[in-house]
Amino acid sequence: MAVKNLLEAVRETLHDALARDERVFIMGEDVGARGNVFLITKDFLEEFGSDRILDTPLAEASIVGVAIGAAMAGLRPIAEIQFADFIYPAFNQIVGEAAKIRYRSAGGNTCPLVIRTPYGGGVGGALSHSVSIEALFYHVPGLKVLAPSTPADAKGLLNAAIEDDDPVLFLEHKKTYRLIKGEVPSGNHTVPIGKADIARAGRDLSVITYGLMRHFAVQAAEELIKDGIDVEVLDLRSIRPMDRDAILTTATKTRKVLIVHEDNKFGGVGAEISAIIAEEALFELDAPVRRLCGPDVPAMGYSKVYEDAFMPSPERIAAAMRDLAAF
Amino acid sequence: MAVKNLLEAVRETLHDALARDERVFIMGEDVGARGNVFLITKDFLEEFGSDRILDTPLAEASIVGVAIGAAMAGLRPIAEIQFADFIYPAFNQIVGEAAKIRYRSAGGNTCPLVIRTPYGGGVGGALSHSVSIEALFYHVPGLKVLAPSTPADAKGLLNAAIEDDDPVLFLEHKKTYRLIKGEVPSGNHTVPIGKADIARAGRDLSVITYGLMRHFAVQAAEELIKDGIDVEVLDLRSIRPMDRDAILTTATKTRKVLIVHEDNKFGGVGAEISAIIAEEALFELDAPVRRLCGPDVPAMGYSKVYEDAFMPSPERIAAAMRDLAAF
Amino acid sequence: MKSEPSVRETLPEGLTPERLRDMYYFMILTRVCDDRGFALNRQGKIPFAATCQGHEAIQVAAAFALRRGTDWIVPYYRDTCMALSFGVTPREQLMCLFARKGDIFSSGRQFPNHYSVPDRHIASISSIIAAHVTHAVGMALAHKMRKEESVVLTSFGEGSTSEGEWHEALNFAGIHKLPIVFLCENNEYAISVPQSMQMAVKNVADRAVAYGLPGVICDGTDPIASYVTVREAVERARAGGGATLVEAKCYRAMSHTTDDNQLTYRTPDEIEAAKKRDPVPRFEAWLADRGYLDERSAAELKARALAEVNEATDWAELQPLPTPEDLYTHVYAEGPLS
Amino acid sequence: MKSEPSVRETLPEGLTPERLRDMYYFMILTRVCDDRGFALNRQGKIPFAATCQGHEAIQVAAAFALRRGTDWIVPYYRDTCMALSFGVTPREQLMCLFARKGDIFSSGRQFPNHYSVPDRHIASISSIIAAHVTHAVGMALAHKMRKEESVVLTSFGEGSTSEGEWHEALNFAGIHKLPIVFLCENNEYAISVPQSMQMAVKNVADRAVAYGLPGVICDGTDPIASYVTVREAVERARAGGGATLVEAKCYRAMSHTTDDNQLTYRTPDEIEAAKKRDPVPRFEAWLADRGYLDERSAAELKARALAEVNEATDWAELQPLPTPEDLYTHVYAEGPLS
Ligand SMILES: Cc1ncc(C[n+]2csc(CCOP(=O)(O)OP(=O)(O)O)c2C)c(N)n1
Ligand SMILES: Cc1ncc(C[n+]2csc(CCOP(=O)(O)OP(=O)(O)O)c2C)c(N)n1
Ligand SMILES: [Mg+2]
Ligand SMILES: [Mg+2]
Repeated sequence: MAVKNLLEAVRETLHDALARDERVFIMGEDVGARGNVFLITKDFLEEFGSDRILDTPLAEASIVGVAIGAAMAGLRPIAEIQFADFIYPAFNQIVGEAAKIRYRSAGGNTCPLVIRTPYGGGVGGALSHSVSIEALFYHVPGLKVLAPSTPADAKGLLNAAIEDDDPVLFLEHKKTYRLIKGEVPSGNHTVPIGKADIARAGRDLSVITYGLMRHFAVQAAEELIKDGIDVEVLDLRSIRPMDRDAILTTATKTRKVLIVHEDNKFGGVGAEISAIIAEEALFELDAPVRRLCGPDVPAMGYSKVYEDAFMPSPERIAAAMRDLAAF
Repeated sequence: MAVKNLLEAVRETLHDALARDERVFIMGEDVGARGNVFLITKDFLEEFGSDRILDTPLAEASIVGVAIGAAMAGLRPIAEIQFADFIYPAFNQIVGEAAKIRYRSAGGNTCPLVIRTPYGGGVGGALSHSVSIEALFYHVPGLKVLAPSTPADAKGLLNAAIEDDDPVLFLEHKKTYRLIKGEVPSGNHTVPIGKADIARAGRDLSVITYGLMRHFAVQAAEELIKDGIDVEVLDLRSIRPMDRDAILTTATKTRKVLIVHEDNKFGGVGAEISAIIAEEALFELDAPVRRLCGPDVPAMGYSKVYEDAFMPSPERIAAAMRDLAAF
Repeated sequence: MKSEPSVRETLPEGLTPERLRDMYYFMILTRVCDDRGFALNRQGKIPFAATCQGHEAIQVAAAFALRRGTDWIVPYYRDTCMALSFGVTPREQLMCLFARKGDIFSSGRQFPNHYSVPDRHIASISSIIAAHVTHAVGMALAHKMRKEESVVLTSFGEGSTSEGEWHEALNFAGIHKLPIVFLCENNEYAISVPQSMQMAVKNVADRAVAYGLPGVICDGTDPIASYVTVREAVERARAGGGATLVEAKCYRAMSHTTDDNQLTYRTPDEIEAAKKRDPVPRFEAWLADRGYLDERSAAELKARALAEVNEATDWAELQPLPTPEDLYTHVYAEGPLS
Repeated sequence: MKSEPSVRETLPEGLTPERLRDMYYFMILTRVCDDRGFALNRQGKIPFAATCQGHEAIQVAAAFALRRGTDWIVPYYRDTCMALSFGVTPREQLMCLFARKGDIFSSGRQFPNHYSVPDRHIASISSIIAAHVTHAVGMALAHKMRKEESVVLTSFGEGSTSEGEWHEALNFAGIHKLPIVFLCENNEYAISVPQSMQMAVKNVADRAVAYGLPGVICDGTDPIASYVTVREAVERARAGGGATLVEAKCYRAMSHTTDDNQLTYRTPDEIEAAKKRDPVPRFEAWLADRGYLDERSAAELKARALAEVNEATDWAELQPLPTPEDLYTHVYAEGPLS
């Protein structure tokens, strides 16, 4: 298998989907001649033409709204929001419309739509190019929310999203684009939506996480094993639907759970993970369910000082692990 | 003290604020001649004039956006979103803008803004006039989210919101407007933001809830006391900031917690409440932290059958209480 | 009815005496359905109904100007007459009023008049104003990509044009010269808000230039003028000429819905005056004057409409309600998840 | 520089030879700051910078057309020259480039050029395109309610006019005849997307009619023409005549930001050709031709600008960074909560 970074994996997957399925097309800001601001769609315009690689006006609500209409008409649009921070103007179309089309029409209409967007910090994106948005969408029935962390999962889940008959929000952590490399199965590799992945098996405590933090957690775990502390790392991969079984299995296995995410703590995805455990496995635990998350401030700022102070680091994760292990 | 229903309490509070503070004005759809679709601003136009009772165009993003600008310029706008379902187009202005103005300008600019909106089901509002939106906003640092359940709290918290120097989302449960009556202190009564209220003191188990469900929970508790089961009901009133102390106090007091809300369960406000307990009071509990919530479907439908099937009822709450008490 | 000798004249392309009578029939059928909704609400049999009285002419004209089976409509909640004229049956209309399980639009989930009949080319909408307009644009984009002949017609009120999404939809359609007709049914009010507080322009059609589109105005209470105007826009779209913004001037003859009380914001005089613009009796007189319709057949058609709606009402009322289990259907293709 | 005999002519109201030289000074000061940003980025001293090269004329003109201390600006991220001409100092500009704790706009939280200086009547914006336009409208509404003389000027690019919020802002201002000027700096591109893929109209000003507003166009690379156009709009607003949409035609002379590469979407020829439209040397020549500026004083001003920016750069670089604790300030009036 070829080794690729996450950006290349996404690019290859989009390319093959366009080549494979004529119902698939891409629309978004600067996806054409510019080839997307991260160069994910570089050269697509030449290969697939302006009908299928659509440079849209600067208007997110219509990027999603027009894609919804095309999906209702039988196409498989892949809409891009240039940065997750700019998905807010499309919130009505995603939450009020896409998520409810199948339900409100009792199955008469469907909305097989993929919305891709880069999210997260650590790349100097400042206050308005660093946000995590999963907690603003994972509560919404009718939507699926994916956050792959490895190139192989990015490919497998993106293929699954494109084949899915319902709207999928596909979150790509900016920091993983070039930082994270890995083997990527060739061909139409898919990963089932809703299944978590054990990034590292361990006995002493469980970290439940997703996205960039999966890698920081594994890194921290490799530190702790030197002291004989054996950490299991569960990567959710899919945030909605969420793999309850995998969560309960690891929680009851190690009896100690640390939830890690970059997004703000209060009302974040970690809250639901913790609540599932508190509801189903409370008496299997030897320690409180802890959460290590971004602080409850509006955003990480432009200065690297703010970014470093905001984002959980391998060091901070390792410290939290030691703490919990010692409980 | 005069007995009023919740709608009258909101109306009186808005009226007195307009009369008291010339910086206060109201803007929204049909708030003028129509006096709001629930008649909350009835006759305000005549009394305060079209400068301060502003019938806006049908455009929620600008209702909030223009109000933000007026707030930045020193006024105290009270923006109305006619139904919570229609706040989605204003999501960018609320989450991307209002919540971050103080932070992004390091205190240079502020946004003392109140956004009022009727939410919730039980009034035949069908798929697009019944939604609960608290979980879509309570995760956002920089915002405050209030959900009063009694006429007195509606007045006290609305006054606090108007005096607050930061943006406040003020949620009024439609079903409580005429159903819920109670004594309302006269004058400029305020209730501190961030303090929960013990709606009913009890020994055997705690229900943590807010909004309409506070009343259903108390009703259910009065049933259970007949069988000697003594339930404590905690009404959060303020969802962000959330009263952690009150949550932990009741949890450790009764050692059994049932969380009740109308909003969908997965990723709802109940998740954070449960996570706070699992993090801080896990070993004080004699039972799992349970959640009784709306099911994870996109909405309650128009047919009363759907509404009844969706909304937690006093009966269902009582059953869940008995269940937990027997654990 | 006037007793002048009947005048024959050449009819606009696409219209025949037969079709004129059909248009008239759908207008009165709609009127009976509309009154029935409000009556059932007063009887406490249904909690809510909306009206299209005053809009019938433009709506039937729009439906007749389209090619059934080829073109699509993405109507809004006020388009009862457009829907009935485009294939929705009185039984289906009454089923949504009664919110029965068998309601084909939403199985009793949405408010009445939120149509969805894909096999008859009617797309689903929500109650969120203007949100469907970008969807209509996306459907037109799909038709263009697939080189299909289909034209999409989407409708909305004048208040809806204030929404940002409306702007984005027209801008997108203008750039890509999409086969779509934007139909604004301007009834002068958005619930209680008059047009003068909604926009600083006299005509919604004046907004078309901002998108490089033709903007045309018609008397939305005149079915013939409306038909000619919409048909021209439809055929321009089909011929590759791109989108048109059509503004049909009409009037909402009743309160916004059964939940509203128009007397809080408009005078009895204004309401009285508007009655003169009622499209139904005016079209009946027009047809009679020209000998397309005699009193007897008019009476027959009215009787038939009433009978149809009565039958549909009795039938629909007896249909089963949804069950609590139905709450969980159609969440995802795989069913409910999580 | 051409050596024709100098021509004197009457200057537009509000302009004096003194102020012309000031305008010129702010243009070159901006140019030095702009180049400095890109240079510091290349040196790896700052991660990001945006440019306003090609926009200096309209920006300085807009600032000079306003009444300092009375009027407000709500500029966008490309308005370095407007900001410097409206009271922002080179030190403040460099502090935001270096993201220092003492950056008065955001204490190093926002990208550069996200100005916020309330006491100098400059309001805060985010990076979310067009979101600030409704805020500017709300500020103008507040000024009107309080019967103040203040006019608000807000600016944005041509791409920003595609956003729904932009539409809602202009619609609101049109209805209420608010004292505001909407300034579109049309540089033909939104990052890589040319105007032709952004809208179906030739001029953004053509969109004004949709809101009942006058729409005017000026050569945004000519400071005098720009000044006259903006000033007329400002004074109309102040006199109660309501809003104006001003379109200033200009060109973005460099890549969108230091993160962009314009060669992926425009040809070297196009970029070369655009250099001829550079406002700075053209204004210098115009001033010289008319005897407002001789070579010596031009050289002096350039030296002064360079010295100012050098001083500001050295000073700002030495200022302290934010501390990790600063992450928690200004969340709420009461501090961080929950
Ligand atoms: C986004 C949104 N905001 C508000 C409403 C509430 N509402 C329903 S209909 C209506 C007025 C619509 O007026 P117009 O567009 O002119 O259509 P008309 O009803 O007059 O035919 C309003 C404000 C809504 N349904 N959706
Ligand atoms: C809502 C939103 N969408 C996308 C972006 C990313 N973005 C930043 S600048 C820009 C182009 C803006 O073009 P224009 O409005 O013409 O202004 P210009 O940069 O050309 O001066 C885009 C797409 C953003 N900042 N905000
Ligand atoms: Mg209307
Ligand atoms: Mg531009």
